[in-house]
Amino acid sequence: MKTNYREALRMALREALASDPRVFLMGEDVGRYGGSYAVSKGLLDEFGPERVRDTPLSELGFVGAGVGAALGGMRPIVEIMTVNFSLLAMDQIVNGAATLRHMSGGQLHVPLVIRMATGAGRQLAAQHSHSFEGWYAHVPGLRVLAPATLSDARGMLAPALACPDPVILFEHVRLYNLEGELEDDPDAWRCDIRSAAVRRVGDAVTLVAYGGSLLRAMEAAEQLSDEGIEAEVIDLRVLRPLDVAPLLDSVHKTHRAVVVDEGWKSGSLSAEIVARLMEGAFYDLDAPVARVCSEEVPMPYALPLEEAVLPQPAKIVTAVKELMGRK
Amino acid sequence: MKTNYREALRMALREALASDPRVFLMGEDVGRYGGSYAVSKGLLDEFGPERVRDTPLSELGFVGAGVGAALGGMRPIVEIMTVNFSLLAMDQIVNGAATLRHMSGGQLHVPLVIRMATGAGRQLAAQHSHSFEGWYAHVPGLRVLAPATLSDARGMLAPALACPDPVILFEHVRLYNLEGELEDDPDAWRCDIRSAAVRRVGDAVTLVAYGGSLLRAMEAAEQLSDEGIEAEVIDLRVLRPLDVAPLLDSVHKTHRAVVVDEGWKSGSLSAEIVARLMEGAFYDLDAPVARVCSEEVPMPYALPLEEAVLPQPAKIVTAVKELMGRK
Amino acid sequence: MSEIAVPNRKSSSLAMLTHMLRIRRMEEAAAEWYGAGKIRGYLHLYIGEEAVAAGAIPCFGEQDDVVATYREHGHALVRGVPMNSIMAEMFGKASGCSHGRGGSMHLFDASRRFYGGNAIVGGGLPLAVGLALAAHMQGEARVAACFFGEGAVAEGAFHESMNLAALWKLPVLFCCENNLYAMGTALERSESQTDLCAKAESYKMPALRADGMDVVSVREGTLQALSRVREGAGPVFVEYRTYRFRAHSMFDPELYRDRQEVEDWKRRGPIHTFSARLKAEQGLTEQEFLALDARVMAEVAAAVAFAEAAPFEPVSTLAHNVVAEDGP
Amino acid sequence: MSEIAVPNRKSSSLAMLTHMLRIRRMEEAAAEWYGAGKIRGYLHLYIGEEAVAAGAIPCFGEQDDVVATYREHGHALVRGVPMNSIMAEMFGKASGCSHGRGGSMHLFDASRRFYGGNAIVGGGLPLAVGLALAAHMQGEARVAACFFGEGAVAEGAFHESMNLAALWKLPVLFCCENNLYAMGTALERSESQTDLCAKAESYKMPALRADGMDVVSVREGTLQALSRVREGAGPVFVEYRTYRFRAHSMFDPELYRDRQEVEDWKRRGPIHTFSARLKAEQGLTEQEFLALDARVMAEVAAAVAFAEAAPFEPVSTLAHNVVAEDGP
Ligand SMILES: Cc1ncc(C[n+]2csc(CCOP(=O)(O)OP(=O)(O)O)c2C)c(N)n1
Ligand SMILES: Cc1ncc(C[n+]2csc(CCOP(=O)(O)OP(=O)(O)O)c2C)c(N)n1
Ligand SMILES: [Mg+2]
Ligand SMILES: [Mg+2]
Repeated sequence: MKTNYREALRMALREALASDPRVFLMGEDVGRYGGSYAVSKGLLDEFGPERVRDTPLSELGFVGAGVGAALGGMRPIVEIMTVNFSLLAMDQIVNGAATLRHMSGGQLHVPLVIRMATGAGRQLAAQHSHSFEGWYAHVPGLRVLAPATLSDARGMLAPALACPDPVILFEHVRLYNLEGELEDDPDAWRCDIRSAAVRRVGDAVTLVAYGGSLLRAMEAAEQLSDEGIEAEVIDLRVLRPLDVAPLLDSVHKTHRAVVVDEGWKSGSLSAEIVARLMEGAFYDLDAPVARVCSEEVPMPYALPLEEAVLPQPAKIVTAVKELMGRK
Repeated sequence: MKTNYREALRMALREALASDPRVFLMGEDVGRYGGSYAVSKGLLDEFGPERVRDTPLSELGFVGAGVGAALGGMRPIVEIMTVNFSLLAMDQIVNGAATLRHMSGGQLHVPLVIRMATGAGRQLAAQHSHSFEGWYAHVPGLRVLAPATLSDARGMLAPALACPDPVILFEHVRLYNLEGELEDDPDAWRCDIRSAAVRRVGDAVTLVAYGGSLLRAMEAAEQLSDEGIEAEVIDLRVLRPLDVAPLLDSVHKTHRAVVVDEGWKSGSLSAEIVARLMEGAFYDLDAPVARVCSEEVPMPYALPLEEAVLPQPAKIVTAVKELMGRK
Repeated sequence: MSEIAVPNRKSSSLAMLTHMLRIRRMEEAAAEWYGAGKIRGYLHLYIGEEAVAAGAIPCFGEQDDVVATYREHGHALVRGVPMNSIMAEMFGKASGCSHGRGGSMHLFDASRRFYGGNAIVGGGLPLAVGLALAAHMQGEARVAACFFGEGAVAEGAFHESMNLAALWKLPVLFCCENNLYAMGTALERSESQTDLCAKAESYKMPALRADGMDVVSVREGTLQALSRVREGAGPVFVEYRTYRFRAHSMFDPELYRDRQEVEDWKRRGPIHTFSARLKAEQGLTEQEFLALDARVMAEVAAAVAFAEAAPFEPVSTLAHNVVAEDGP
Repeated sequence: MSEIAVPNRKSSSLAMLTHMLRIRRMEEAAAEWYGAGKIRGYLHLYIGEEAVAAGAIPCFGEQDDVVATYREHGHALVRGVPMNSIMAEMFGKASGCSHGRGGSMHLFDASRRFYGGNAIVGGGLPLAVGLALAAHMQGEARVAACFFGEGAVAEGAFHESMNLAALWKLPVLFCCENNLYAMGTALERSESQTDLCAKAESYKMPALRADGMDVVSVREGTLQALSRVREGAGPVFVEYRTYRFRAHSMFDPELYRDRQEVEDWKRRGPIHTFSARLKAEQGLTEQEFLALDARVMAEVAAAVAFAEAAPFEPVSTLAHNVVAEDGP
């Protein structure tokens, strides 16, 4: 079926709401407005205002209420409009959801799913464009997902809801309109939330990416291919816990890697990937692992500046060529 | 003069309050209670309740008020009791203080100092013991400091207040009672907030640490010395922007490095240090850079468990020996 | 506070009318250029609510501080930020008031003590408290004016800021622009207590209400509130009842309210009702009105031309203005 | 709500007295063992405030949810968590109610729907709202009882939670333990409006006040509030006026209040006033009282012995209970 990322997310939400009465969706403007990015459009009519629940502007409060509802036996899906706003709720997520199982000696668990939009590319400037996935991926007790394909947009919600731990699901804003083919057979998109995936096979260099950066890495790989360089592209998919085995396997073959990450370079998730490669693949490496990340500035509004901040395919291509000693 | 870390911080606060009428200290219980960790004890009597200002329990509000007061021409020092509570104020710091200069095209600046306690070691469990320094060090627009010596506790505040950017100053809870000698001559502790420092010279391995981990690294270095391994110990001091030159110089000499970080390993600042060494010292390295960090669990209360979580000297020693192929 | 007499000086009335018209025409142009792809990102139009900025902002002096939200074109304009630099900012250009770094949601003008331009709902309230705290500690008489939508009232930041300001008796004027919706969420679906003035009382803060569709009511209410703040009694809360005629942003399909409601409010549109009143009571002629509108349209056209012609900041400057260039 | 008749059934009075004594004696022992270094970290004693937990907690049924703070030994105990497992938790032992992972500030007992044990001031309020939301959506009659100190009222979390609960008419009983201080900060230095019930009204939430030094007043007030919640009208706010006799935590030099104030409140101590009343009105004899106290002391001594003898969780289990063992 021809569809897009947004529709794929909505199908997953609809299925979840239809199949489990404990599931409900809660967040700012998920109902009457149809969702800030129109993901939940139509679901209010289908499931009613109790289960597609508009909240006031109270990120800390309704995320915390999601934690409580999960403790109380529900399976809440909480939407936070944008990762920047999630900072308002960070206490409930990091000090609350992530710790309760441990602090209680394993008595409690928090089967909560938090969805949020992340990333740049729509000229939304310095309070709507960042990528804090790496921060959440730092926190023991959380599981963190970054669906980068239609298939993962469709498939990741179900295992996230089945998981007894809090799961954070990042939807990159540039992906919502991504179009493509989604198999009708559920087996094609049914997935685990444990493993990284090889999205393109190659032997010259390993490109590691996730979320909105996967497309850029794939585009760079195509350009490199034109020049005879076959890149292997790995989509992390799961940002916590990291599945490093496929990365190590790949680097064992390619001996070179470039990590692509839309986070600001210093302290982004890319650093952890580099560290894992240092730890697990040092003797396989023919050259230092390179990183292509966002420039370290709050996101500027103007289009040429925003474009200059982001880890564009051209930068990835350049980084790979430098690594290979080409040009 | 014989003194301790807490006293050194207080001397710096007193000097700042006495020398600049724009400076004031604000936070929960900084006044009548004397400060949660007794850092500001006595300052209320000296400077009065306007300038040593107790706040209600409103982290988001009073940190934001600090940002506004800085915009309005003051030089606020805002104390947040513990880094875990700073998550409540993260929006004002990350979306606010850090972005205003950029979003306004350089018109505004936020000369704000935020002090907070960080780290574990007092059995305060999973909502009072973490280390999120690395998160703040990720944010363009902020400057992040980690005084780990009496001298830096005494010296860092003045340049932080003189700096026109928001500065975050982390005080590790295990350091407050650290005793030692502080020179009477201010030149001995007057310092910059740009550079890392070599705290111990050695040629066998480079240990990189900051804040509460510096002592552990020094202790490990002494133990290693007993076995004939001379470690060079580098104190990062400034977590953003990172001063990597001394690290690269050191590794150029030692060919081996271990990074010590009290943050949970995945995605901690240690990962960024490893990445910088990958980028800048790959061909100098005889072995992969190793990391000794906190175990990835919310901090448990029980003493043996808390001790097992932390990057103890013994673990550092073991990591170094593994790196050197010893034992 | 209903029906307040129109100030007799026709000139001051004309000034208010002019402010409203300038906002309206500037934003109509912005919407057009958004359609043309020259303005991007989020664009939140103030159309319908002009009476609030036009009536309130001129009450504050040069020394006062003004904090606003992402729906702040009108506030910036009335505060004196040149239309050229606002338009250029929306176009993302170097001559914009934030050099193109901010865009529509982040207009700033330090020289006019206009502190933006905050796109975190509720995020400006603590800033205003801090600005007022600075004034208070410096012994200066300035007041911090803080504009925000009724949606922000549900945020913790509102609560903490109201309490801090009231507790410390700081000179803040909390200006709540109640346009009944926060994106698609109607007030009664976001607040158990929809009487917002009743909330102010829970902080022991005086509150009053003005008709946000009537520029004179806005002005009178603001002046009255401001004089109490200037007396040093602490903060005051003002609720302006208003309505936005356009969608929340350019992406909003407006599923949450019906056209009739919008049409009903439009009949109370602040510009046509006030100009009618000026015609009836102060002898404003249709010709004068048209001439004014033509002048405003010309200003807007010039601003667009200016914005179009202006350059972007060069990519080589990308990393500027992140921290101080000269370092610590 | 002053002077309410003591329930005539002596047994129920004795139960309340027993709860208070058990809390008091358990905490006295905790303080002692803190001094001996067996209990570490922060230890927040409830001594002086026992009437609140003893009067309020038994009002709730088994099906109800209870959320508390870091000052929750009393709540846990009255809720039925065995003293052994509370004491062992403070000692950090494996047989503690949180297996030694939580400590004094993080007591949990899922089987008794006791949700701790939250050391983020205000952090428990959204949880209680969520628990009540779950009950509401499941069509179950249970109520979420949420205990918090008056210091939490300044937090944004309080505001957002009160509004959500009132807006959605959820079965939450907000139990505010107003002991006049948040660490060293007196209520009048943290709230512009010190009448906390007035705040509830700003959410259109019914509020009532009980004498937190009088276990009967607490019980009556709680029952009255609870019956309104059970009627389905939404949340209710109860303020218990109380006082802590000890320092905030074991690190507190108590610079912020004078001894006389503490002494004055001690004269209203909930245990000796209530036992005096039982003696005067219900024929409790001194001998009976002493026998009760002796039984309680024996229970405490046994709990300490249990806690001392218990093992720590082995370091090999360190990484357990971070996420589900069997994975997603
Ligand atoms: C903290 C936060 N949450 C959500 C948003 C998304 N958002 C932007 S404007 C808006 C509605 C705000 O409504 P209101 O405060 O009434 O102002 P209005 O837009 O009506 O002027 C929302 C939800 C945001 N910008 N910040
Ligand atoms: C968010 C947060 N800020 C600060 C603290 C530190 N702290 C712990 S208890 C306390 C006082 C709380 O007072 P109150 O709510 O009145 O409860 P009480 O201790 O009087 O029972 C403070 C400031 C904290 N734990 N969490
Ligand atoms: Mg609104
Ligand atoms: Mg209290």
